[in-house]
Amino acid sequence: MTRLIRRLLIANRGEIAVRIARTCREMGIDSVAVYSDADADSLHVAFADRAERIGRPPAAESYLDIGAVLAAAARSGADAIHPGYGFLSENAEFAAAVEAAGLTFVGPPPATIAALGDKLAARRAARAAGVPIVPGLTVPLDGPQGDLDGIGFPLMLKAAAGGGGRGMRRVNTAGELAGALAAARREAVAAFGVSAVYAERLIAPARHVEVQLLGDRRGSLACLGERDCSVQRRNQKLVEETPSPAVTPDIRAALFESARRVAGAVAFWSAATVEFLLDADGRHHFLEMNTRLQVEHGVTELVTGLDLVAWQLRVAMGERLPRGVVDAEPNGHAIEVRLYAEDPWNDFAPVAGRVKAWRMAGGPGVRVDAGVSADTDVRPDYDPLLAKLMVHAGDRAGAIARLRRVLDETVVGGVQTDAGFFRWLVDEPGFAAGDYDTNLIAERWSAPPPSTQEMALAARAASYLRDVGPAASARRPPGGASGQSAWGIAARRGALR
Amino acid sequence: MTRLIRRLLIANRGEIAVRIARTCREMGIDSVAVYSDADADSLHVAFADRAERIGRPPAAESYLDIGAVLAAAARSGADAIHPGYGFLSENAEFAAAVEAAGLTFVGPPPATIAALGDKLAARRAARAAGVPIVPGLTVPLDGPQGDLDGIGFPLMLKAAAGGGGRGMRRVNTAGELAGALAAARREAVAAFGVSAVYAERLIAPARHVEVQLLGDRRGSLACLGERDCSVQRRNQKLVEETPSPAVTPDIRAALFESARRVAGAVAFWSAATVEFLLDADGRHHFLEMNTRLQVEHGVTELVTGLDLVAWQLRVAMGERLPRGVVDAEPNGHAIEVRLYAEDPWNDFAPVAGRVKAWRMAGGPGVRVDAGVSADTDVRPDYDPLLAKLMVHAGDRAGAIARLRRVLDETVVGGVQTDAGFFRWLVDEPGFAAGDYDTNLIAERWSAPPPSTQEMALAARAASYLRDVGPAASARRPPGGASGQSAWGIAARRGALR
Amino acid sequence: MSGRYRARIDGRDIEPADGWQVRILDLPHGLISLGGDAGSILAAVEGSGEEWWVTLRGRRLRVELRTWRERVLAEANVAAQGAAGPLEVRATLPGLIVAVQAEPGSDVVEGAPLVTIEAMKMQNEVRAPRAGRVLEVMVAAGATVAAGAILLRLE
Amino acid sequence: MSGRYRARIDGRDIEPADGWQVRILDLPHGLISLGGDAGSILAAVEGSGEEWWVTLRGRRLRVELRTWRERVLAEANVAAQGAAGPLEVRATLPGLIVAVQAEPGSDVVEGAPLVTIEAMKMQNEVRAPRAGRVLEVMVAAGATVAAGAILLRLE
Repeated sequence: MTRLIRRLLIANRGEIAVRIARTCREMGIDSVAVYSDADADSLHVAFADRAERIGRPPAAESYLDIGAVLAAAARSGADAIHPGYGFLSENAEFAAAVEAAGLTFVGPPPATIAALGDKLAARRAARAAGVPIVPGLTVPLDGPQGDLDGIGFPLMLKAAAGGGGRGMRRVNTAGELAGALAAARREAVAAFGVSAVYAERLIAPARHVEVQLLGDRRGSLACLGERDCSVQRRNQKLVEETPSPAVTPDIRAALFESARRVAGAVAFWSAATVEFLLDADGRHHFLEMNTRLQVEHGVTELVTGLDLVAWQLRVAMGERLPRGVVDAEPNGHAIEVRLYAEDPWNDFAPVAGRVKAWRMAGGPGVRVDAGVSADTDVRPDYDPLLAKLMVHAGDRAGAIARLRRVLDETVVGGVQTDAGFFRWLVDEPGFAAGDYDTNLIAERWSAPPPSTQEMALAARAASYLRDVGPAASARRPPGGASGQSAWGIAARRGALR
Repeated sequence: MTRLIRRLLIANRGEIAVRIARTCREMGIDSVAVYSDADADSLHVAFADRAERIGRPPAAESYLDIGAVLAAAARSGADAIHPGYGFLSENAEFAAAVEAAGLTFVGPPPATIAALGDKLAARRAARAAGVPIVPGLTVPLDGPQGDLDGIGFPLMLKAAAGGGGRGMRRVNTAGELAGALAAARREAVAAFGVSAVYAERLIAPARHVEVQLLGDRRGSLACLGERDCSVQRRNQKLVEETPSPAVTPDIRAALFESARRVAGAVAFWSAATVEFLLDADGRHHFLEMNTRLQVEHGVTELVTGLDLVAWQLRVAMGERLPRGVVDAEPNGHAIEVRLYAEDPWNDFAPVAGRVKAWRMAGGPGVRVDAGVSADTDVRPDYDPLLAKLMVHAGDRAGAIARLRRVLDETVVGGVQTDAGFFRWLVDEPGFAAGDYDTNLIAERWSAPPPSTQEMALAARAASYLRDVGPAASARRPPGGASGQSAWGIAARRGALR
Repeated sequence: MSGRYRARIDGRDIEPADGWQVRILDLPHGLISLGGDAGSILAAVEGSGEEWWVTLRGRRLRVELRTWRERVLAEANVAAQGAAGPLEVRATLPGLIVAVQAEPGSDVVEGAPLVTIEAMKMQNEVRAPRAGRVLEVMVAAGATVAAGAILLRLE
Repeated sequence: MSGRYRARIDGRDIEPADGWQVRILDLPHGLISLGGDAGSILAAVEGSGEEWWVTLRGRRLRVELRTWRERVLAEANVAAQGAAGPLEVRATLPGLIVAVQAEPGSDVVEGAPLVTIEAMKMQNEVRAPRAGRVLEVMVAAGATVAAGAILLRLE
């Protein structure tokens, strides 16, 4: 079956929409961006070949509005839709509606998305396939008085429709259960529209390790290595690396076997990720399977040399995975840090504002996938992911050294980001040794105050610019060989010496 | 023998100085930049850990001033010097002076630089080692009446101390010889201080193919693949790729064998490149051996995953090349284009001016090594190389598609660059087929006029900004959650809709 | 020149690192580099007048810069206003109020949850910066608030 | 709005592509995107008043923009000056004069080398833009010239 994709609508925004548009341009496929009123001048709109407005800033009225997205696809003449991650990417109703409209959905079949989107059904399917799951419920929890099935405390409450850390709460004692359950349900309804919550044993210490899968429509399946995503805050990933420093060849073989079994329990093609917790004894426990591209897919691309979005598109068009993809061998070590507008010194709370200075790193072994640039507004309507900084080197020590260098080169002004946390992390002895788990931030990050030297430098910088700033803006640039500033405002360095 | 390098002076400027400083930061080595008065606020100065002024803008009074560079090394406490490429990188006197000062020179031994810097001596050495050389003289040409040894016309005049295309002239007929010889001598004196010129048979059509070597102080030698550098203007490279589309496994084996023989004829360690012309029959002819890092080393780094500067430093410290380096297998295909401030529509003449907009590409398979950024002045004192854009993909077609995408993302305002030529090149059928030689630009580049659509778009853009520009600059930004523009000049997009 | 200002960060008087050289890389966006004996560092600066923000090593610091004249004026202002009044608790980011835990007249301990705001798809609890009595609650669940909006007053 | 201007590029009147939407990505540096039915394209714009430069697909185009009033003024100027005078040959980039081939009073053909300038370490020959007699040579070997400096005059 061949379904040629000539024009692809990207039902997303930010860095992932830019990233997908890049692959479209390389493959000669027209890309169509969609945007809410908040994003009319966004980078992802500028990068796509064409753009369609889909509604007002709240996601429910634009990026989550199935009708608006399908109408945009029809208006633009798109023949396929890529959902990216988040938003409608794991919405089976959306995937089915795309196919019903005669378009190609770039992802697994709708029934598979539905089966795995219900986290409880996924747990039952994994257990039936002989894959170890995190001990706990496989049906929703009725209420604080419900059957906790001998799970014990502490335990984790999770949204049955969950993902991305939303609707998740750690419960330390029976006394906390009622309040936590109410909070988890409230967040689950807000995020997914479904209040069902279940309980799992809290495995700690644990590492969060996941396996990248890529499959075609004929049943070929590639296991493209694992990723370690244990550095988390609010149960959301901040750092991902491949290979995992905790995964031995034996553990890897067991992880791949479990991942294949879960995928084998459903009709599967396209890209997906099977997530596990790895306990202190090296045993893995199935968490969930995400039937979409992950935020962190880039580190797998760096070590395999594959373009996962290109392969998603080729598989969607009916192509088979060649031997070189199925047997791809990873090279070296890759690490990603997620550059969010958030404040590590204030509990990693998201912040809004306007990005001013925006300098990303370059040179050997660096990949930057950004969704913003200088003068971009970070609005509270959406996830505040600004960019993903990725490094690739021959080994883990080289990748960490490179990441430290990349962070030294990276400057974002205007909004606080988590870059300062990463700068601390690369010098944290446990991280350097590969010895960390999902509690790294809770246990080791103390939000240290600025050093005396840092404060002295900040004072120096501000004093200097207060002195030269107004003088600089009042002068016109001397003008080069030709071409003047349009606005006479690009005051120059030379004038300031 | 171990010579620890703790602080490295980088005797260069621009992108290569930035690139070397990056590796220093990754290796925990302090970097010291040097700068002329023209470069006091340059990117390479901002990137290094410390910086030393070495003189006035003319290179002879700064970057070529051996005494000034050595004095800067002494002041800064550097224990080693990396010369980059160009400037003093192949100056044996400089290398010897560095060693005499008790510092480590990051490069081959001074005697080797001297032996191979004399292009005629190098030709004699290669011939003696059984390597085919380009037919022609092995002693300097006396004058137009000198012995041309049956070379015939057309021929090439080359500076005996040459490199980088300077002092090189094509001579089509005997009548042109006297004028060309005078011009070549004038340029040779200006560039190298030596007027000696020799003659070689013009091999055409020919491809320029070179082999990257890396050696340690114990005699281990790695051949890290070849690069095809046939896209040239003024006998200077504009585009480099690896592997070469013209090199079969048999040709590659023969090239490597010749490269090893040339290197074996001298005492050699560090990084070097052996350059050959490949004629239409697939036979190679030795041109010269460059005893330094090449501009285009990055494409080799992309396919091998090695950091050549790091290995130069390790070898300089006495480390041996491990098996993984000596036997490194290249993966995929990489292409570099050199982004120069020059005008392809005016015979690729260099231009000066101030860079305004500066947007470099990101995403998968891209590496950018830049020496400038927005608001940088491109001055006539130095080589106008702004940045190197490199792509890496699984195969050559993928690399070309990626390069096209990267060029679409790359925007440089303020000065004309050769980006428009590259944008033409990626769609040139011969280049796409790998079918090109050193005459590509002369024979196929017609400097086409702008299309009607391009002119209509330019008119639209200028009209729009003339309308909104002044209004925008008169307004203050509305101000985000915190932080205001220091100068009230960053007029915002939102205000312009 | 910078000796003209007194710099305050986190409520502390800070002596500027005057030995460090400032290079401006991109003036409109406030990108600079600082170079000194202990290395070099890229940084971002925004601000004007007395209020500046400097981002160094990934951390954004608020820097108050005051000339002698500005200090005198500021101190006169404080003197005129007398002692501080009730504490206003404000929204640190714009969002939707999804729950209000604080009740007027009740006493809260430091760190007690007062209001839950949903922003960036996350639920964020605003907690009491110090113990006190809730004097007045300005918001209700379902309302949208702007950054800096007063949520409630603590005595 | 852009209908107010007449645009000229390369001496041709150009109709602006008004159906294309302009998005400003970085105003201080003139980075924009243009989006229309045939795709989207990133571009750089600098200029003011009547003279603009737009870089599209790697090529920098000079765009003259004139309002009706500016056109009338310009035409009046040309009329007042009468026919064009001798042609001034200028340095297109700053550099060192290393050789002067042109001699005052001699006739040169189009494309004849007039002056050799060394810049960016390259020797660049300035050639005659059209045939004519050399009226005056303003430079000598060894001199340094700025971009735009008049090198000589052709009759």
